[in-house]
Amino acid sequence: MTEAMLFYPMALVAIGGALGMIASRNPVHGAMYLVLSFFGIASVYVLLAAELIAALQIIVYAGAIMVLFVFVIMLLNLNEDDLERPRLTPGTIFGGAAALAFWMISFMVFSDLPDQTMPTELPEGFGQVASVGRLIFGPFIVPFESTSILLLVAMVGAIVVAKPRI
Amino acid sequence: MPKYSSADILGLAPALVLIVGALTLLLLEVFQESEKRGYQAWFTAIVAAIASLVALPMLDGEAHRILLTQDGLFFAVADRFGGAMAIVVAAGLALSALTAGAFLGARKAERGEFYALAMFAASGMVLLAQATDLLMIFVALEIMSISTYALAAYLRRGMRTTEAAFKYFILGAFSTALYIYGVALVYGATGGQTGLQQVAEAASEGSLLLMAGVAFVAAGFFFKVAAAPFHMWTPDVYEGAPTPVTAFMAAGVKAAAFAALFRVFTVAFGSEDVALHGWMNVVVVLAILTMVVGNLLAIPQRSVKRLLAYSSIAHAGYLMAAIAAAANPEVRAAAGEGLLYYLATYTFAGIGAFAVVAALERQGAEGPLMWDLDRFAGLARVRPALAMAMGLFLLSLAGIPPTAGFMGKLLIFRAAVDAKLYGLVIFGVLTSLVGVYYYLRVVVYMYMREREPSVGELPAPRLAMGVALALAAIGTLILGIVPGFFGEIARASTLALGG
Amino acid sequence: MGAAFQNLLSVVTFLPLVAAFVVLLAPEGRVSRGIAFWTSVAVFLLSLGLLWQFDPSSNAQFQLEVNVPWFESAGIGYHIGIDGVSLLLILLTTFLMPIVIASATTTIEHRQKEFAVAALVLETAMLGAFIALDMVLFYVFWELMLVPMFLIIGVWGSENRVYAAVKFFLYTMVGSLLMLVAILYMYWLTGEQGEARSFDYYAFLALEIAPQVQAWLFAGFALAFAVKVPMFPLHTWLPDAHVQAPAPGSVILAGVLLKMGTYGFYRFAFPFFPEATFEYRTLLVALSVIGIVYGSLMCLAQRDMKKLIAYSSVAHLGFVMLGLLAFTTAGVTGAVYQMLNHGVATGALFLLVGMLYERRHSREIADYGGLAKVVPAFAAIWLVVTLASIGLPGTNGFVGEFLILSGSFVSKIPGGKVWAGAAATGVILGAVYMLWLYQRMWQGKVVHEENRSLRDLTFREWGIVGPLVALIFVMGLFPSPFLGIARPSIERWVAQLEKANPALAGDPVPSNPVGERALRVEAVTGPRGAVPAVADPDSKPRAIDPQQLQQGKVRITDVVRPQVR
Amino acid sequence: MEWLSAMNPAEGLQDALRWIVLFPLFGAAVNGLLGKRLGRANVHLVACGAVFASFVISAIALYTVSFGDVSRITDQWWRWFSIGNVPVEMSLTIDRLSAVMMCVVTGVGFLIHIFSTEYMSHDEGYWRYFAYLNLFVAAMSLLVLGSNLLVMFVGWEGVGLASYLLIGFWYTDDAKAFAGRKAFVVNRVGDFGFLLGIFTLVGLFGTIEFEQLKALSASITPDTVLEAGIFSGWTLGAAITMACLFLFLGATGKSAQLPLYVWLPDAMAGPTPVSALIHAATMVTAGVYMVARLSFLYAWSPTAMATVAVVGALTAIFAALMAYAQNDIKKVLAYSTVSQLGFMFIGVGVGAWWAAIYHLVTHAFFKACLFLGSGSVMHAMRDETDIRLFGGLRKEMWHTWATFGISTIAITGVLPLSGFFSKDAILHGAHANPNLFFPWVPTFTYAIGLVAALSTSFYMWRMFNLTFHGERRGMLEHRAHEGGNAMVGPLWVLAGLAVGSLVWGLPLSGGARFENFLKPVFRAADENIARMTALGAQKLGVPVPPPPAHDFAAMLPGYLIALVVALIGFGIAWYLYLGPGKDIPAKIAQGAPALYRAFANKFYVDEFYQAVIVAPLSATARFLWRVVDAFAIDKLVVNGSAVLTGWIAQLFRYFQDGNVQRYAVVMAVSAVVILWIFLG
Amino acid sequence: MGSVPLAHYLALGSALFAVGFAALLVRRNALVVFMGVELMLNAANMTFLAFSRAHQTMSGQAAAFFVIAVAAAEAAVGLAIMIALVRNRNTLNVDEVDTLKY
Repeated sequence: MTEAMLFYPMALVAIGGALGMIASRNPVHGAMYLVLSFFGIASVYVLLAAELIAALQIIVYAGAIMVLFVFVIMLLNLNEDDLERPRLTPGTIFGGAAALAFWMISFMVFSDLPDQTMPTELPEGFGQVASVGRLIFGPFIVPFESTSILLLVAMVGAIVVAKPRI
Repeated sequence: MPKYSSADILGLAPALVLIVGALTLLLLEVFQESEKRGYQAWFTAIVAAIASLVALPMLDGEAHRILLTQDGLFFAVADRFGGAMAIVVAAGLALSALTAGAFLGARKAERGEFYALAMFAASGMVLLAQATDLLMIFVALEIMSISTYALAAYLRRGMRTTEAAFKYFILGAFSTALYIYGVALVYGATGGQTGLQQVAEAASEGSLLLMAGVAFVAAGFFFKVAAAPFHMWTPDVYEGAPTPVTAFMAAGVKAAAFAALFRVFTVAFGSEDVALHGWMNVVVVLAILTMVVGNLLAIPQRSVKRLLAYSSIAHAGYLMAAIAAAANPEVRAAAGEGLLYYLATYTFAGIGAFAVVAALERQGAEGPLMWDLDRFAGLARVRPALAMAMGLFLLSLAGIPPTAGFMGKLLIFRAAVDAKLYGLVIFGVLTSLVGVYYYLRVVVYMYMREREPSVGELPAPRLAMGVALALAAIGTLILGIVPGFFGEIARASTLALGG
Repeated sequence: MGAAFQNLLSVVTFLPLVAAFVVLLAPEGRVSRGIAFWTSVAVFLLSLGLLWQFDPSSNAQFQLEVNVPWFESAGIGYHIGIDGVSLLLILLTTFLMPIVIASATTTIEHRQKEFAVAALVLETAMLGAFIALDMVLFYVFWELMLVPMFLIIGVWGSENRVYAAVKFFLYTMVGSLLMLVAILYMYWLTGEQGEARSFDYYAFLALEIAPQVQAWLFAGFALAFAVKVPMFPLHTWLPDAHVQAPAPGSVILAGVLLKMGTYGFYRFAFPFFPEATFEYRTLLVALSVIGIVYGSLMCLAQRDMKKLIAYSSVAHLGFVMLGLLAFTTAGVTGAVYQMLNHGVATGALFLLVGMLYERRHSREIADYGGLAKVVPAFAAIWLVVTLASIGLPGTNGFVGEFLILSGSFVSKIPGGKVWAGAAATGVILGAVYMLWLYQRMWQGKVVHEENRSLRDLTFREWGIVGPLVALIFVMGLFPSPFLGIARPSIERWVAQLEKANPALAGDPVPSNPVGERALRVEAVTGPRGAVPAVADPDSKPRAIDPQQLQQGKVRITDVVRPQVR
Repeated sequence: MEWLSAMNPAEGLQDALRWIVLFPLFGAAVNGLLGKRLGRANVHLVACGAVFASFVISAIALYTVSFGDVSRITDQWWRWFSIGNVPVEMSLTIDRLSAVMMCVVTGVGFLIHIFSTEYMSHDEGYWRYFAYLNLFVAAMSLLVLGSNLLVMFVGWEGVGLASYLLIGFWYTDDAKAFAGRKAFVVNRVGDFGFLLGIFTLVGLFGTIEFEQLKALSASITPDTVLEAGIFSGWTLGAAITMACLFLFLGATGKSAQLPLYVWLPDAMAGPTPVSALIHAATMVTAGVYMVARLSFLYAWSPTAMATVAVVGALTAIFAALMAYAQNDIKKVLAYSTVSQLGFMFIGVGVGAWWAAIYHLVTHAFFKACLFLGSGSVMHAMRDETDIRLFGGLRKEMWHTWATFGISTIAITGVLPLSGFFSKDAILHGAHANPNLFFPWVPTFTYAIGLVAALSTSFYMWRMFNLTFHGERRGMLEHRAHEGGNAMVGPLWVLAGLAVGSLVWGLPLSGGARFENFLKPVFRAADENIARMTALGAQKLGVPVPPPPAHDFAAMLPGYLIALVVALIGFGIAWYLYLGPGKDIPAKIAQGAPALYRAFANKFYVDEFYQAVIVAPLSATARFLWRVVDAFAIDKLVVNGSAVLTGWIAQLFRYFQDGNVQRYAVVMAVSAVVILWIFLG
Repeated sequence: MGSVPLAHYLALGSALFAVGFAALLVRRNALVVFMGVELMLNAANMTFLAFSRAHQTMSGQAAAFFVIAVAAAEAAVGLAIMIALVRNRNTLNVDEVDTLKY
């Protein structure tokens, strides 16, 4: 009951934000729409019993990444001339068609699933920080530690690339 | 909770060695004065050598599942396949690093970060080859990719470099998204599994959901290995990136991606239903397409670098043939042997060829003229050894005996014939004939044309480059003339993969 | 030394390669030339040692075999061995190489060191192809040949050399690659039919292949070899390659490389796929005969002498193919002999062309004329070689052509008489174009002033062509020592094919029952006046036993040579 | 002669036979390699000495086989090679037939060598000349002595080579070089037939040895249908006919018969002694010799025999007609040679083997003499050959006139010189030998033979008269003079032989001497003919015709007719060229210009060949090269595929337009397509 | 009513993926293109979490965690590359970044 009542509006927010991102000519507006979409998505995550991920979604995505985006947009200081005008080219047509086709196909796939009902009962602490943490620092230790390398690489890479001179 | 043991550390040793090497360089860089960076390339090569040394124990013995949990979860494995790939990757790293040492040295652009990123990338590649979980593969793939994005953009003053990095990045991110979405679908289809073996157990029959997942995972991999039609970034990126990076990308990235692709497709998606009646036909078609496109489009190129880029696409096509053959469980071992052998040969010959391009690259000019065929004209007179080495690499790439490339092709075509993919093989040999044409064109320029003064001076020869070329040449010859040695390793490693 | 002696075959094969490395490191000029030349001489002498080790009367299919694993897990072995035919071709190769390298001293004008390297590598590749009994090993050598030849044409050739070199490379590679596919398929079959998968010659030979499959595999092999031969209509690389190659390159190309194709048919294609061979023999015979006539007609239209000789090679190799396809002892013997002949005669022609080119820098026939007056010795040698090329009796060419034509005339090829008859017109046309060439170049008046001051053959040039000219006569008059080497192998080969299809292969019986009887008598008593049951029919007949004469075992002659003088 | 028989000549000669070949061969080698340095006298010594040595051995051999215990001597030299299991021996054999041939070859050859020493005294290439000449003798010896078809073929081609070299001796003249080449090529056409003939015999009998073939031929039944081998389904007779016809094609080449005679007139480009030796006396008779050698086979094939006879007859008349209007002294002799060779083929074609060989021998003498005589004239007249410029040379060159005259009498068949007997023996054979299978052949050949004989008489006398009689018509200021002893000597010897050889042909009771002499050689052939005739008679249901009589009485009518014919020819020639009808030839030429031109231009046969064979051949060659080879195969298919690949590459290249989003679209669409495929 | 079927969650995920897809393919601004990628990653996360809950396995949540980490890393390097690009080209229009071609 509550799940449905929350899900559909939030889904709408997520989709709407995403579409808004596509539709807005100004990238800053786009970024804002995207943040909106992320909030919607995070809410759905909560519905999916993934509180930690929902929190991370807000913190990392809406908080860090999008700020970074906006920061970059501001840094680059684009003016009105740089705003693109929507055009119809073979590329856009094919691209849009591909996206649409994909979505259609996905319907086919998902409707084919044998078990459509979500379990109502979930294990204790499912999606909670503690249990996810135990998982990540336990069995997932190898990929997790690799992620640390990944982040280090990203840092070094970003510095190398963004430094003004070599 | 997994139990730790020293074997787990030893199993990850090659990657760890590379990471430690990278960190060491980063630390040293802080205290570095600009003129004294010549050692960095050698250091990297030595680290690579150590990494391959510590990978040696993996070559004989049982596969060790790293940090195996009670649930049977494990994310990486120390097996022969991983060990062999680690050695190939380390060889690629060492050769590219030495090439880069000469290349960057000549451009006064040596920085520790470069080699550190290269080593990080290599560690990603090693992990990729050892990874046994779709998520672990995802992470390793990203370590490798993000390092190479940065490496591609390394000489950012050049317009082309940033463009190349940009293209690589955008499309790479796109392919990552495809891949991870595919993993998510597989996860769903298997009732919440991402480990390769668990996936295999849960999904011996191809449900729609699973096949959709496979499709996206495959698309992600096809991008990384530059299989047509996911190849279009390759020529641009390879041309724009600094040449040593290109070499590293062409050999290392591709090798690691193919290793992971092979492991995923044979272990996780290797059941008859999913493989033989599932992805095989698509891979066959893509292999043919890749061979055709790569070889065909290399023909009109005048820039040798771009030519080699297209040729690397073509080689991806041959490797795809091995993947296609691996769909058949009976020939999986042979296909893996061919794949591994081919990767090794391409590592030497491909990097060698790009290294020669790097050695000849015209400084101070922008545009395709930097690597124009005219730069190669009369090379045999001016630098006979360089020309001979290039000739050797090209012959190997063309698959002409007694170079390594021939043995690689032989093994791959053998596997394809075993799998009864005759059309694929015939396409393979015919397109490799086309390949011979453009490789020969370079030889023609080197040996049969006179040098025009207008193409500019050649850069001075450098020791690191010489060593890199010599090593690559020796590797190319040894793999061609004494194939048994590495062939046995390749065979044993893929047999153990559970074909 | 002992080991070297035991592995003489390998030593002969790889010595040039070793020398190539040495030459690579040696300084340009006299030293590197000297190393190359003396190595090739040494290789020739060593290959004479092979002659000594080889036992023609042995029943083994191959001799001096070495079979050690090379790439064991893939079933590839270093398996080598020779039979009489390959021995002859090896000798031809090692004999031609010193000549080629010596001639390069003047005909090759730059980068002589590199030329020597290429030539030596090429020698190893060619020898290797003749000894290989493992399909991958063979393929390795087969393809390896392309590279040095490509360089020789492309680096030292004439104006259009790059085109010719690339064409040569690609053209000959098309077929080879398809052959590789066929080899791989057969390799797979060895796994299906045997215990272990193997690329070994014997394993391939033992395969039982369904006829439809054979057709495909045979096509793969035949294409590779037919391009190399070259058979009509796959010949168009040859004129370009020959014309553009430097003289020594043309000599190798004509002398040895073209034989690779026919050798391939002999060694691999026919024995592997007997059914397919018989199925498509008529086609191949037709192409050979067309090649003969067509090649000859091409010669009539040429203005460039090298092109003319190149097309004449098409015709000559057509003869060789026809002889092989006869599947009679005579035909195959002739084919093998014609391979040698063509190597010697056409090789000599190309050498002479090279010497002329060196003097005059033109290949146009029209630029010459009346030279016999100026350079008589040159003209005389040219004439001798011309005569060998058109198969005048007494020269080697005759023996080969005669054996081929007679062998195919009496063979079991459907319509063999007609094909042989059509092929025999090549004998006429050969005379037409070769003598016309001779007339246009050497006879008549000297029309170009610059030709009046040409130099006749120098001492060194005599040394280069002399051995070839001598060989022309020796091989023409005393073919038995040469044929004796190959004869048992050829007989085995023919018998093998005859077993596969007795109706289409094997030596003929005379049509006339009377003749058959006569032949049977011959077989028992040997020919007129010879001792019964001569092991080697090519050996000189020995004196007669008077007792047998009395018993009437020996046939009619009015006077026979008495045993004791 | 005691010592000869004491040393057992047969045994001693076995190894000596090879020296008949080797002496001249060494002579050729020495002169060819060292001649330039040897000096003239030494070259002459070597060349003449070598031939003389051969002659001596040949003479001893002739004596041995004629009067000794053995009829045949064989020299097994070495085994050359084997055709499969058919061995090819390099072995020489001499019997009466080949002994006679050898003596003619070496004897006449020796005389011509002697003649040449003077004739060629002004030529700087004399050493080359003698080397070639010796080479010729060696090759001819091999041809004659060969004990099997292949050794014969070696000589056969060898003489062709020598002929080629000698015709083109003055090679700086393109026409002469061309003539040499033409001779070689036309001969090769014949050799092609010869080869196929050999192959046929190999396939049929499995042997190429004459003696074995002869032995086998005794037991032949021509209408046996063969079951095995390449001729299965054929009758044996048909196969033999095929072999014989192929071999005869070879003979038409070498012996200048229709349709391959065309090279011989052109061959006159060589030095005149060469024409005497090669193109008159010896080489051109090789075909006749070959047919005679294989007479036992031809005997089994009435078709082949008839073909030989008819071709011989047609050639005889055709060549004679062409000789009518020739003004070149050597050309007249050349056509005359062709014509006489035709006679010889009539002889072998009708089974008058000995007559053909006899005519061959006598012809060798008088024709050599005629040629040498013409050489002598040319030598005296600054190498001029046009008889219209001569006239009245009798006064200046008596020896030449006399010997030329004797030989002309001989060739025209006037009693009692040798030519009369030999020619008449052939004509007698032609009409007297019965032919069951082709009944018209005897009449036909006889009639044609008579006309040809008449023509011979006419044109020979025409030439003789124009050259030696009447008044000088050209080169008035030039004073001819007789050559030296080296030239005159051989002329007289040959003239003497032309006269003397009549003794062998005298129609004695029991047949002519020569006939009896050769009987052992042709016994097998005669027996085979008898068998064949018997078979034919059985089949046709007619009685076996009796063998023709050839004693003097039987031959007398023929003699008379022949004599009359010869005299008519002489009469016409006298009337038209010396007598009152001097202006009639010119009138004929004016009155019927087309006819005259046809005669003068040799009936346009050369032009015909040029238009029908040579020109189309070279046009075809050019077409094939330009259109098929260079364009269709090479440009269209070979390079075309490469170019096409290049075009496609260029086309596809532009899809790679550098726009990253385009790439992404391609990737995305592909991904979706793959997804679609995966989902089935 | 009440509980939402799994397919709807998945459809939401695929919808987000499709929109991200479209953004990537249609928009010219490099940053918006990149945002499309981010959206696609989120779609993957949505799918992971949906399945995670459906199958009651938490490894899907771990996966989502890694995806977020990767997204962050990509964003760092990606944005750095764009900065470098703008420095060089002074544009973020992907259409104008096409000097490397053919």
